[in-house]
Parts: sequence; C-alpha cells; structure tokens
Amino acid sequence: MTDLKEITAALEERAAVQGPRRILHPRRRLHQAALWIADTVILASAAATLIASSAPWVRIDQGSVEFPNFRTWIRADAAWLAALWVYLLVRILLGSRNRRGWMKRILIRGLAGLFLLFLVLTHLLPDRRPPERVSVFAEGFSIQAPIPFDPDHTDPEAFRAPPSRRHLLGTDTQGRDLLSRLIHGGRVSLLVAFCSTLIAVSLGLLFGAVCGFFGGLVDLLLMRVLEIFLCFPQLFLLILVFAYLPGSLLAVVAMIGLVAWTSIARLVRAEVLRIKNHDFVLAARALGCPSFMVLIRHVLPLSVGPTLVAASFCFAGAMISEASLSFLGLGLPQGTPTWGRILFDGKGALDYAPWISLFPGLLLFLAIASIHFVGERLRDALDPRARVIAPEIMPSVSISKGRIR
Amino acid sequence: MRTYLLKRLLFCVPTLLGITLVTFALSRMVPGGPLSQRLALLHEEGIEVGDEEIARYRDLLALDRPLLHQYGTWLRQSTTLDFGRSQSGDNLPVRTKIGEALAVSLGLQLVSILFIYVLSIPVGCYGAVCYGRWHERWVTLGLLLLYSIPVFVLAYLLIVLLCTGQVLSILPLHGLRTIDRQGFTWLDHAADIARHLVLPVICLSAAGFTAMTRYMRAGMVEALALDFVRTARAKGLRERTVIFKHALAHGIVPVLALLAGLFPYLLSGSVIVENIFGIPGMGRLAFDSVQSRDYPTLMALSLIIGIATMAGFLVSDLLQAAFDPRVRLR
Amino acid sequence: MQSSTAVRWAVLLAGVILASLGVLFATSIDQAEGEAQRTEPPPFLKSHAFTDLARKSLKGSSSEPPVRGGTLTTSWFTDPQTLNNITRYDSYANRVCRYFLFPPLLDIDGSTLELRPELAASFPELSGDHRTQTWTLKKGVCWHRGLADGTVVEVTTRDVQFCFDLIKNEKLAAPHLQSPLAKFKSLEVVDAYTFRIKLDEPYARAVYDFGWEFRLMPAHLVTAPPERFDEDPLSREPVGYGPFRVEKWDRGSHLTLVRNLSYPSPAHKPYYVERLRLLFVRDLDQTLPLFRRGEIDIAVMNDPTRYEVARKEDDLRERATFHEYYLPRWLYIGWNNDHWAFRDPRVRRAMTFFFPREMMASRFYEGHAAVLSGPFAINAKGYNHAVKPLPFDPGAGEALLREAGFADHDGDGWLDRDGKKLEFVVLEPINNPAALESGFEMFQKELSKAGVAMTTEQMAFDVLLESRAKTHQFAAISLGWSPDPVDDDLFVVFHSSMCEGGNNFVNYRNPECDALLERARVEHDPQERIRISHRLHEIIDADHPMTFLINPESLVLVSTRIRDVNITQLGSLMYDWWIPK
Amino acid sequence: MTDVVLKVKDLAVSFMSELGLVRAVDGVDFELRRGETLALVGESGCGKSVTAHSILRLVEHAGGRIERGSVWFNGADLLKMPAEALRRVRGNRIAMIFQEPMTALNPVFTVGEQVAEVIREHLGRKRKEARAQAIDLFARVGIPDPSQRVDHYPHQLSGGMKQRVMIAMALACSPLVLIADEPTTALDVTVQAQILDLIASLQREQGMAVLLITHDLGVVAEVGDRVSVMYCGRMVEHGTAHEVFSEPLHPYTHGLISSIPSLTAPRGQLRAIPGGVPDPLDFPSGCRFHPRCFLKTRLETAAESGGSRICSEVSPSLREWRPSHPAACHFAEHMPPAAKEPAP
Repeated sequence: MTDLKEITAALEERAAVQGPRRILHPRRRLHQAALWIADTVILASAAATLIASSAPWVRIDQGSVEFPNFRTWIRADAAWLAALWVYLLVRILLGSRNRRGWMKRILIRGLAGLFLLFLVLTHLLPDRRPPERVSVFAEGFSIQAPIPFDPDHTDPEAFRAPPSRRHLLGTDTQGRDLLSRLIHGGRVSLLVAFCSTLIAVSLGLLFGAVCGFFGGLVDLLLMRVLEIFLCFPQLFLLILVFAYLPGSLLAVVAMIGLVAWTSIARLVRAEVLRIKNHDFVLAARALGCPSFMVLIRHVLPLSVGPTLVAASFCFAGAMISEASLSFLGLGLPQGTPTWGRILFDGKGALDYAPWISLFPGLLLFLAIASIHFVGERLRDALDPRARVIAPEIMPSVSISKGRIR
Repeated sequence: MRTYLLKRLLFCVPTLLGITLVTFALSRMVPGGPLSQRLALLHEEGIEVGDEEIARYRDLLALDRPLLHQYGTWLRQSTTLDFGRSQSGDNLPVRTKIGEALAVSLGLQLVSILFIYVLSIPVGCYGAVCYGRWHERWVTLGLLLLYSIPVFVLAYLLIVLLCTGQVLSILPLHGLRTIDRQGFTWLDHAADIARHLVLPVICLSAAGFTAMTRYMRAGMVEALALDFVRTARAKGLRERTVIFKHALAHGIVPVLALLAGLFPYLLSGSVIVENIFGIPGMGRLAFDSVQSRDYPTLMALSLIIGIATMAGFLVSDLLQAAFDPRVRLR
Repeated sequence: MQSSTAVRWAVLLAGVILASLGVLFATSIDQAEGEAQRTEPPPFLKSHAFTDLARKSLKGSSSEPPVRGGTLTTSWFTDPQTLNNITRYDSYANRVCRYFLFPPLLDIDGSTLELRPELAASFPELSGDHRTQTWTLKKGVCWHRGLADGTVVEVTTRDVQFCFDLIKNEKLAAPHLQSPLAKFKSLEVVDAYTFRIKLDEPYARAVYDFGWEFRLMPAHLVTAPPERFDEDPLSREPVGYGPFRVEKWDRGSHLTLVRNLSYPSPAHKPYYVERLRLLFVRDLDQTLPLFRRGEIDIAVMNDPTRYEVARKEDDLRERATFHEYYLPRWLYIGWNNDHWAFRDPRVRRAMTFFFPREMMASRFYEGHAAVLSGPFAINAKGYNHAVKPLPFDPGAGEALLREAGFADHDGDGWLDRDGKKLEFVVLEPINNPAALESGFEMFQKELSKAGVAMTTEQMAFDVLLESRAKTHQFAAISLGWSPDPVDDDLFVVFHSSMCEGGNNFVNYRNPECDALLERARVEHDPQERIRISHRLHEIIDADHPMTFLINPESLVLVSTRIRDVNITQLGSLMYDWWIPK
Repeated sequence: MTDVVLKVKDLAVSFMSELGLVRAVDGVDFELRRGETLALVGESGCGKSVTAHSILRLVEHAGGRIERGSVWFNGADLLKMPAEALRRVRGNRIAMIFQEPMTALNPVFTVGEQVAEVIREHLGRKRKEARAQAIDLFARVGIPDPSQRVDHYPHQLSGGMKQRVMIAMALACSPLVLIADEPTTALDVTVQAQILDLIASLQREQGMAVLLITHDLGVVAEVGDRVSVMYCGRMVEHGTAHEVFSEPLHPYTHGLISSIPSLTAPRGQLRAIPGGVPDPLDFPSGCRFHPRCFLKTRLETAAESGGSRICSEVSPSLREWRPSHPAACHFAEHMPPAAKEPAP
C-alpha cells in the first residue's frame, strides 16, 4: 500500500499550504458541541457575578444612576474575567484555520488589552464582598441580572420548589436558587479541577521525563517513589488533610492532585522511553546538545500529546472526586456551592426532590463529556497518522448487515 | 524467570518500607491522636476525666516514646505478623480485624475487577470496530454518562429504583448476607451473597469499567490499523477471528498494564460503597481507623495495601509478558 | 449518520428522561408550612398515627393483652467498641450494657426521670454525715453463664468487691470509670448481699453517681489481668445478668440480643419482645429505605425535611406511627469572653439578636427544634421559662453594637472600634447537621448586612476540642452539650475554676454563679435545686456568655407491627412494647 | 489464447480526504493468464497498489470506495460477490504477499501458527496435520530447519526469512493467482534475488499466475513476462516485456526505461522525466502525462499545429498500435525506438 502513503504525503503537503477545507472526523459534530459546552460553562463561571446576583446591574433612582452589581465585585470576579479573556484568546488561536489574517491580529491585541485591564482591577477590588447596605429591591427603575438571586439568597416561600418560571431549575432544601448556585458553583469546581490537574500534570511530567530519560539508578529510585505514591490510596491522604487543614480549597486540591499525578507520570515515562530511541533524538545528541536540552526541546514536546489527553481525563476525574470527597465529609465546607457539594447535599432528597441532584449531575456529565471529546479531538489532532486522510477511512471493518461474522 | 521474581521481590522491600514510614510520619504529624479521640468521645457522653487519670492513660498507650523507637518496634513485630492491638477502643488484635475485613473486601474487589474486565473488553472491541457509526456514538455518550455520575449518586439512584419498593423491591439493601439464614443449603448461601453483591459491584466498578473501555477501544483502534490485520484478512480468515484473535491479542496488552492501578483505586472507591451498603470491608476499616487515629491498624493496613498493589504490579507485568512475547522478563 | 435517525433517537432519549422525572415528581409534595411561634414549653412527646391500624399500635389504644415473643429490629450507626462492662466508654456500648446486659444498681425510670432501684433491692441507707452508704443487692439475680459444670452463679458482693478492687487498681486503663468513682475511697462487705462504701467528703449526687456508674463483671469468669483487662474474651462474648443476653454479634453487621426471663425485671419494664436485633447502618440515609423494605422496625430520621416528606407519604402512613420527642441536648455558640470584642456582654447580646433562631427552627428544622434561652434542655425541670429567648431583631443588635462603640469609622462598610475591624471566625466540628449549617449562613448574611465580617471554619471534633477549645484559642465556637437527663451538673461548664482543664471554654467568670454552682453540688432537696437552676438561668442569660441556639427534636418512625409504642424521656427503650403473633 | 485467469475491467477506486475526493485508480483494464507473470509498473502514487488491493476488496477496509468496474475470476465478479464467498477465495484461490514483512506478521503469534491457521481455515485440516503441512511448506520456501523455526515468533526472524514465511502462507492452499505487492522493495538486493527466484520456481511448479506490483524496472526485466505501465491511476501501455523495453509506444514508458542507469552506458548525467507526479486532486486535463511529455513538445516545435493541442484536451484511450501492444497516446507512431535515441 505504498502509494496510499504517497497520496497521503502529497495531500499533506497540499493541506499545509492551503489548509484542510473541513475536518472530516466521525465525531466532528460531537466535538463541535463539546467545544460549545466548554465555552458556555467557562463564560458562565467567569461572569457569574454578572449573571446570577441579586444586585441589579443598573438602577436609576430619581435621576441618580447607580451600578450596584459592580460594587459587589470582589477580587475573584476580576481574576475570573481575566481568565475568560485568556481562554477566548487560546480558543481563537487554536480554533481558526489561518493563523495570520488581519481580523485575528486585532482580536488578539484587544483581548490582551482587556486582560491587562482586569489584572489591574484584581488589585483594586477588595477581597471580600462589602456589606450589602443597600436594600436589594429598592424602588426606581433597575435592570436586574438575568438570574436575580444570589447563590446564598434564601427564598422564604420557595423551599424545595420544583423548577418554575421564577426559579428556572428549582430550589434546594434551604430555598436557595439552584441555577445561581450552579453558576457560582461552576467557578469553584473548575478552579478545583484546574488546580489539581495542574499539580498532577506538572508532577507527572517532571517525574515521567526524568525517570524515562535518564534511566538507570535515577529511574530505579524514582520508580520506587512513584510506587509508594501509587500504593497510597487517596484514603491515607485523608490522615494528613482530615485534621490538619480540613475543608480548605488547598486541602481538596492537594488530595486530588497528589493521587492523580501517578498515572500521568507512568504515561509520560512510557512515552519518553519510546521516543528516546528515535533517530532524531540520537541525531540531536550527536550534534552535541546537552542531554537536558535534548529532553526539554526534543523529547518532551512529543510526549505533550498523550499528556494533554491524560490531563483532560484527569480534569474530568477531579470534578467527580470532589463530589465523592464531600460524601466522606472532607470536601469543601458545606456553605461553598460546588457542583459536587450540591449533588451531595441533594442526595438525601433523591426521591422527593430529584432536581436538586439531577441538574448538577447533568451539568457534571455535560462538562465531563465536553472535556472527554475535546481530549479525544486533541489526541486525533496530535496523532499525525489520522490527520489529513479523514479518519472516516480509518481502518474499520465493513460489516454486512450489521453482523460481525 | 526465577531471577526476575527475586529481583521484583527485592524491589518491593524499599517500597513497602517507604509506604509504612510515610504512613507512620503522617499519622504522628497530624494533631490529635487516639487519646484526644477518646477524650472527645467522653466529652460527647458528658463524662469528665481528671488530669491524673489522663496522664496514667497516656503512658499506658505508650505514645510518648521516641518516634523512631516506636517505628522500630512496630517493624520488628510486623515481621512476625503480630501487628499489636487496635487502639480504636475495641482492643482487638489488628490481625483479626484486618483478616475479617480483607476476606470481605478481597471478594468484593476481585469480583469487581472480573466484572470490569469481562465487560470492558467486548464493549471496547465494539467501540473500536464500529468507530464513528451512530449507534457507537450513543453508546459512548451513555458510557460517559455512567462515568460522570459520582459513585454515591449512582448507588442512591439504584437503591431508590431497585430496593426500596417505591419502584421495585427486588434487591437487598444492606450487608453481605441476610441475617437469619438457618437451614440454608450452600446453594442458598451462594445465591444470597450473590444477590447482596449485585449493587455494590455495579457501583464499585461503574467508573472503572468506563475508563477501561476507553483504553480498550484506543488499543483496538490502534491494533486494527496495523498491517498484520490486513494480512489476516488477505488470508481469508473470518472477520470474527481477525478481530478477536489477531487484533485483540495485540490491543489487550496496554489494558493489562492498568490492572496494577486498579487495586488502590478500588480500595478508595470501596470506602463509599461499603459505607452505603453496610459491608464491613477494608475501605470502611481504613476510614474508621483514620478517623479514630488507630495507629496500629493504620500501619498494618498501609503494609497490606502496599503488598496488594505490588502483587497487582507483578501480576500485570507477568500477564503482559505472557501476552506479548517481545517483552522479555529481565 | 442520517439526520432522521439522529432526530428519532434524540426524541426517544428526551422522552425517557422526562418520563423518569415525571415519576419522581409525582412522589414529591408541597413544602411544609411553618409551625406556630413557640411560647410555653412544647409537650415532651407528639405521636401521630394517621390510619386506624397505626392508631391501634399507639400506647394504650390496643385492647388485646400483650403477648411475649417476636423479633424487633432497629438500626444503629456503628458497633459498640467493646462489651466489656468495665472498659466500655462509647455511647453504643453504654446503651447495650446499661439497658440490657448489666442493669446498674439504680436505674432511671424513663417516664418520670426519677431514680429507681434496679439491681439494688432498695435505696442505700446514708450515714448521718452522708459519707457512708449501705447498699443491699436484689436476691435471685443470676449470671447468664455459671461455672464450667453448669451450676448457676448468683450476683453477690463477691463480684462487687472484685470489681471495686479492679477499678481502684492503678494499672487498669479505664479513666472514664476511675474518674467519677474517685470519690469513693473504700468498700466493706457486710454479708452475701450487702456492702458499705465510704466517701472522704459529702457530695449531693454521691448516691446517684455510685448507683448509676458502678459496674459489675462476673468475678468467676474473668481471666485477663488488670493491665490487659480489655483483652478478656468476655469483651467479645459478654456474660451479664440483665433482661437480655447476647445471642450473636457479627462485627460490623448486626448484634442480636435474646430475652433472659430469669432476670427479675421491675414491673414497669416487662420487655415482651423475645429477640432484639441491632442492625449497624453506617449511612444514615439508608434508614428510611430499610424501613420501607421492613428490614428495620424503628427508623430514627436524621433530616427534619426528610421526616416531613415521609409524614405525607401514604404508604408510610399505613405502615408507621410518627413520634417527635425532645431528648436533652442544647446547641450553642460560645463567645470567648477574653476576646477583645466579646469581652463586652452587649456585643454578645447583639450577636444573639442577629441570629435568626426562630426562622432556623421553623424553616430549616421544619418546626422540629425549640429555641433556648439558657444552658438547659427545653423540658428539663431546671429550665426557667420566665426567661424568654431574645427575638431576631437586627435593629436592636446594631443599636447595642453602636452602644459598645462600634461604627464604620474608616468608611469601608465594616464596623470597627479603635482601628480594629469587627471580624471573627466561628469554629465548627466537621459534619454539623445541614439545617444548623444553613442557620449559620443566614447568621452570616445578617451580620454582613450590619457590617460585621464572620466566616466559619470546620475541623475534626477531637482536634477542635483538644487544640482550640480547651486552650481558648478561638473567637467563637459552635458546640453542643448532652446534659444528664436526671440532674445535670453545670459546674464543669460555668464554674470559673473550670476555665483551666475543665469545659469552661468561654472563660466565663461570675462569682455569684460560682457560689450557686457550689451550693447546687451539696444541696439535697430537689425543689431547692430547681430554684437554684432557675436563678442560674437568669444570671447566665443576663451575662450572655453564649448564644443558646436550639434543642433539636428526635424524629422516629415505628412500624405498626409493634403494639403499645411508648416513647420515654430517655428515648425508645421498648420497656412494654410487644409484637402480636 | 491461453486461458485468462483474472480479468479486470474498467476498475475505479476513490478515497475521501479532507481536501475532497481522490481518484487513486480511474479506469484500469488488464488480464492475467495462467502461468504468466504480469508486472504492474509505475511511479509511486500511480495507484498500482490500490489496484492490487481492490482485487481482493481489501481497499474497503482502508477507507477506499470501489466506484465502478469488475474483476472476473472463475467466471464470477469478485467485486459483486457476497463477503462470505469472497472470503473463501481470499488466501485460497487468490493469495497476496505484502511489502514490509517486518509488520505484516502478527508479533504475538508464532509464524507456524499464522501459516497453519490458513490451512485449517480453507483446507479444514486438524491442528496437528496443519502444523505438519506448515513445516513442509517452510521447507519448500527454503527456510532452514523448519520444524524448529515453526515455533519461533516473527521478531526472532530476519526480513528475508519473514518474507519466505509470507510466501509459504500464500502458497498454503496452492492458489491460482498470487498478487505480490512490491515483495522485495524492503529487502536488500541479495535477498531480493533469492525471493524472486523462489517465486519464479514456485510459479513454474504450480502453474500459478503472478501479478507483480513494483516500481523497479530491473525486477520487471528479469521476471516479468508481460508489463502494464500505469500513470496517475490509468493504464498507459500493455505489452510483452521485450516489446515494451525495446520499443515503448508511450512517452512515459520511454522516459521510465531511458532513466535506468546501466553499467555499460557511458557515464554522464542521468536522464530523468521532467516535472513531478501531479497533484492527485486535480489531474491535468486530457492525457495526464502531457505537461511532462517530450513527444508533445517535439511535435509542437515541429509546427504540426493542432496536433499537440489534442493531448491536453482529449484523454487518449488504449489503442492497439501494434498487435497486442496497446498504448494510450495520440501520437504513438511518432515514438522513437528507445535504444537508439534517448529522450532529450
């Protein structure tokens, strides 16, 4: 089948110049949906204070115009908006086909500008929400936030109310609006997942690279350390975290991160071992590159592909284990709304108020499904073999009439 | 082969030492201890304990001897499998406590591992063979739904649906066996345990099953693209043989490597399942000894979980060597 | 993929999801309506039976005579640690030993909360200076297992002497027993059934302490030496003398007790049930499902909302009677009296004004909690109902804070005084009930409106107690106290001497209160003790060292299979419950 | 006419790629006679391998789609045959060997097992019998001490040895047709000669027809009886090896032959065909070789106007310029004999 490979090479060359017209992947519609979901979740979390807050955006009261919503902003809101701009930047750069193009240059500069603005804002704003002196539903015309409830606003007459026009997703057992709690909860869940994935990936990459590349005694010792951590079920980390720094964000992130890094380390080690003997690595060594440089410039970039995929699965796993931790009484304090926590609090009411657990569960599923498909898209994008010739023609069996004979 | 096993055993020793040392350090570094745990319980009961009784009780528990000395004595005793007595109040020898829990948990975990592998291989193959077809897409979405449901929500859903009689009442809810089982033949015993194990095994292995299926499918997709599959087809073998003999034999190797990661994963997962379904297994024992700061049980548990995981590693390596002749055990 | 099949599949899947939602919605009911505002003490017990079958099972409504036999199953959280009567200390072991296996010398009558002789034939004779007590044992009480050759061994002073010497032994590791019995210096055997004990100085509750705390073990069967006493095989297969003996103990799963008719049980405790099974259910959310399946007969509900929903379900109304009763427990927020802001009682009272206790009791506890004004259970005799709990009034709270010198001097919206912002952390044990947690969230919101910054921090209970409470390193702490049902001794909580080493975490010092507490310890006359408690209640409410929150109500479902369901002040002790054939 | 074993009529195979539809094979016709070796020759990427794979419909598994055409074997059209019937032909009546022996064998099974399973499948032999037959097959293809080698794994054999195993596997059921897809490209020259001799001797022994796919004209000259030259998915010339090598009728063939470096010819600059393989997505109109065709440029210069325009408009069909020596070129008669006048 040599000439099939030739055709691929020719097409590859053509695609590099002109860029493939449309990505032909059997799952492209799913991947597209996944990207949209990821966008909406991150947008909603970033602008949580804008979207779900009882403080209206604008209030015109006998001539005086006020922006109560902006006054409730705290440092975290600004930091999140900065993160949003970074996400949009990355999304535009990766998403579109042609890297150049004037429209893109303006967008990048604009976003970079906004990013700096929000960074500055982060230092100006207080780090704790100022007292809500002003009564919320004052008279005068005011533009309400789309979801006019704070995450911890208890609605006296709507306890365990099923989804209605007033509360789109219903309320929980303490009468708090579920949709606003999910939006604000998204923030913490994403933060927990992101930080623990960061820990897991950084440790995993470091460990895996060093173990795989240098081998010999170093590999022997570090593998033992890795095994120690692997034999350490999450349970035993409970000892340290359970009493020492319970219920804090750092504790939850540490626990999830310190367990997840071992699988990434093993993956990276295997990749590095495989890549180490490739010709171009030997060539780099032959050219006199110091071994550290070879590792960083040549070997690691290649293992980034599978690591990214593993990282996306670790991200999804972190969001789930955050819920399981709250089951063991070790998650974040009961007040902080995260998806896992809301899911856990609603578990008792599964048979008489199922929406309390159903919607966070659905949201968790959508987030994890989108992360999974983005991860899969990454893997296929980074794996050269399936890139140009559409994987639709990836080797699959022609099954006549649906039966494998 | 024997030299390889010897080498592996030799490597286990530093790791096991490391695990027990880390557990020892962790448990001692954390504030509180068996004494403060007991005083808290007494406070809860409204009983006040004078200072001299506390002092006398502390030296009975021998907590204040130098740490390294304590670790040394523990190590010496553990070589003779005498792990001392549990400090969580029931003062049972740790050996019997862990023995009981291990028997229950090992059964549950092995059945789960079997369940995971038996199911994930065919579903993985199906996913690879029909990659991209619409029904495979719905199956993948379904698997993702299963993966993204936390264990306890899945457990409660199944309980509300199958146990409490609001919808159905076909499966038992609590414990490993029905309590009054006089006059049971061994068949009834087996059936009884099986009925009790259905829900815990499903909850325990749900996430593991979906993860394993994903790896299996990735392995199979890669295997199906290799040249020898084309040769097999050119030889005119049946499609079934091509997939389940040639492609599977090559695609299953990475999945076997995951066996090693399953043991610790199942243990921490079983904490939740054992709590919900009332199964007195290793997960629950580990969680209780963590909460009641029961040092001897914790140390013994860390050793045994370490050994179990090492065994997991060894078994997965041997399986890999058995399946793939290119892997030489050196 | 042809779009038509995709559409078809999507519609099908959406239909399935909606259908399952519909089924689950059908069982959900409107939310509970609030309870009326509580003024005088709520009745101790409210039992509801909604169907005539349920009514038949209530106390005194069934006409048939009680029948012996049947098995009654209930669910507990976890195993008793050990059933060794000397070394047991956790609440589950105490309940099994004290009520079923080893009834003490004096027992508390559940309905009247008075002491009654149980193992003792009668109350002890006291010497003139109350420093010696002469006890006589009941005759004919035998150990469940006699000597090896089968001869029955009676409970005699030989066992009492053996246990007294054991408790006094230095090497025995049982601080929970040695500490309360430290007052009794010596024991002298008079004859086979009477013995005399001596104290060094008179103590009002000495009779109650000895009668209730003293524990017996079968002298003829004990083998382990004192220093390793809890390794005695009797810890696992206990031999008692009480109305029940252990039939089977499957650790982690269940404990089955079977009736022992040879024990001369007092008239008010006939114990008709033949077999009592305790199922250990670690996850409290499983109690109701187990009850629905009929695997347990008594379901203690831990979540008031779940109880309210269960009360409205038809199939549960047929199969269960619903009981709500107050067990003695009071939850409080302790303000550290040495804290720069909480030193001032006005600030402490202001805090109580900000806590919406009535709203928490009626909304989050669904009306199943009583707001308190003092350190007493709501039904305790010592509770002075003349002292009304402060209402929820943020205005009065802000006025008090202004009076105490707090105002927004630097204009950042937060109150402060001489440059220091009013900001504090409330320490809580890890798994506080969700309803209390929501109460704290409301409290935080109200304080935030008034310009006070409050946050909560959660910590393991024993670490909280050991490293923060006892060492007074906190601004505010949220704890609870289970007072002694018969006669609570507040000395350990409020006496100034108890600041170091005792339970006076909040450093509350008030000479008049100390005097009253000391007098209460020696006062024998019950009426006088009640007057002292009422006076204490007024003083503590005036000083306001703590914000007393609520006394939560216990909510229990009992299966209609059981007749004469009578809940005592000590909970469901199944004295006279019986199960028809 | 010796009986035709395999007849391919107007075969067209296409692939879907991100850049659109790629027609790798666009109307190919050829015949394969008993006992004869037909060499299918062409530059890389001209569709010769795809043609070979579509005979046994293996190309469907690689994502290709057979658009039109038919492959007649034993009176039946393999392309329309039900999958089960085709399966019984594969490996049994028509066998195939591939280019990289390194990856063509399953690393986790012994070579003996991989050969025996074909025997068990098609000839229904029992396990032991199949193994014995595999051993003597190894002996026939020249593998030293076959009874031991049969239990070895592929990674324990050299490239040449593995190709011999592939051949043994192919000849297990003594097929009528052997399709060899560049069997020697991955091997070094000495082993290449042994494999070609082996195939030739087995062919004579069993009267098997061999369809040899190669881009190495040296191999064609040595073993090929008849030759078909392909360019950009189309057949440009058929003929006996001698005819095509001595008097090529198609400029592309002429260019190919004249670019073979020969030991005897004087040193000098090698002659190569100008330009490169055209882009598979938009082949040049008319005759696909016209942009690189030296004949067209020569005719233009010779001012026979109107002549060369036809090259770029009408795609030439195969015409019998000489008996049983068709070529797809409008001006085949003007072709200079290869030997005398090498292309400019």
